Amino acid sequence: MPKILYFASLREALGRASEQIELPPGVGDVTGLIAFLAARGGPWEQLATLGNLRCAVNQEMAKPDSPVTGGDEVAFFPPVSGG
Amino acid sequence: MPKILYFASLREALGRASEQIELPPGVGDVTGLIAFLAARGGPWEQLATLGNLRCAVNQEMAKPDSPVTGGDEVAFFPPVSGG
Amino acid sequence: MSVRVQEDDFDVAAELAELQAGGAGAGALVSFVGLVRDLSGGAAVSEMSLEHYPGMTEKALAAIAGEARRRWPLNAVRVVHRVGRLLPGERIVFVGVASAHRGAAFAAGEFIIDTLKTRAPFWKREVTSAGARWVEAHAADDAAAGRWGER
Amino acid sequence: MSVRVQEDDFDVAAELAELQAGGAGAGALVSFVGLVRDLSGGAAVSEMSLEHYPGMTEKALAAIAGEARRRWPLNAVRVVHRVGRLLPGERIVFVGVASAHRGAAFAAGEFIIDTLKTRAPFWKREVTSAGARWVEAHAADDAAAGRWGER
Repeated sequence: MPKILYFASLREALGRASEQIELPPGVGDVTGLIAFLAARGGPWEQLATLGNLRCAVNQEMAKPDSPVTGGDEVAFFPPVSGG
Repeated sequence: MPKILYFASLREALGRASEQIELPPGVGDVTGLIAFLAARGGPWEQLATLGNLRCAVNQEMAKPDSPVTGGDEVAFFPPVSGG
Repeated sequence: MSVRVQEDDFDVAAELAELQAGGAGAGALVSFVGLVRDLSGGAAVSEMSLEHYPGMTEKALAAIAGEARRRWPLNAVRVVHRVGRLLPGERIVFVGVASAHRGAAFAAGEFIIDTLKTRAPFWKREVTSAGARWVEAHAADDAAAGRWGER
Repeated sequence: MSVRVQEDDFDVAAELAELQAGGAGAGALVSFVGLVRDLSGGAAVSEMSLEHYPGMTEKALAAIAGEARRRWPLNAVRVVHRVGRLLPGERIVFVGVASAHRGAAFAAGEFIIDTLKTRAPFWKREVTSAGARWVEAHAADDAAAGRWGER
């Protein structure tokens, strides 16, 4: 059951800061998880279409092919803008 | 009567922090003034031989051919080392 | 090496004193303080808020500070970043670096803030006369961070 | 723009506060503090003294600060340089720069201290375990100042 976090404008657009999901069979990386979440439709589709979506797995910046397993903490967010 | 100032290691070597001299006829620039002072002999000769001698005329960095006239303030010193 | 994330303002003098105390033998202290600007894209800013990713933020800041210490001979590094609501003129971030030599201190300080802007999970939301909006990442920040190359 | 030469120590927090107050609209404050190092060429330094050329020093510092303001868009510049007797760990010099953007603030701050090292009439005399000696100008300082080109 990976924990999924959403931040900033994405959190607002999805109306959710976090959720715990059951990882569906066949989903093993960031790309697969995005496809699974985008299939919810509506605002979730932007996860698949946003050109600048960022993802971290276990608090490290991740890439589309980074693996995702049951105990992971996965975060989606827009490009950072601190400092 | 230009006022001449000496700083740091040069001041110590010459045993003098400042002096007021009568500008001799024919001395009209930094090079001429250095030759005149070096002719005093002894420690004064180093003014002509120091490869890294610095000079300021009226508190602006000067060059060998910078003019020197009666009312000027001329300073000789080693390379600076502040900050 | 010290990195902190906090809502409260920080005391620049205290941070510099700690930096100096922790950087025995240092000859150069370079500090950067980022302030909330009162203008953004021509619109007056009345306030802003900073969201972050607790846990990852501290890890990212520590990784950036550690990378700076590997790249330059540093005696000490301190980073403090605020989150929450901030008003124009308020301090946002402090980066302090102590080194024996000033060239390393300037380079490391600039590296840390440039890299923080693209790698640490903070997001700014501004309230301006034109309404509230999330601040987009600046292409200039990507370019500034890109100057430092890959780790 | 403010430049000062003084025997007394300075208060970094007060200088930064003045810098921020004088740099309305600034988003970036960069400061450099130079400290007396406790080692010089491998010898322990017990104290040092800084001689200067009163009058020319202030002019040279003002000229350097003015040149920085012409080269970069700066909101404020402050330079404080101490003279007289100083002990290891004591502050020697403060350079503070405020700008809308951090790149300009870092560049201008480094330019000012690099240029000060070769153009402002200060001379250091160190007392070490090996005796007292006048510190020679560093080739590295000439190289650092040379990076900035002619004015």
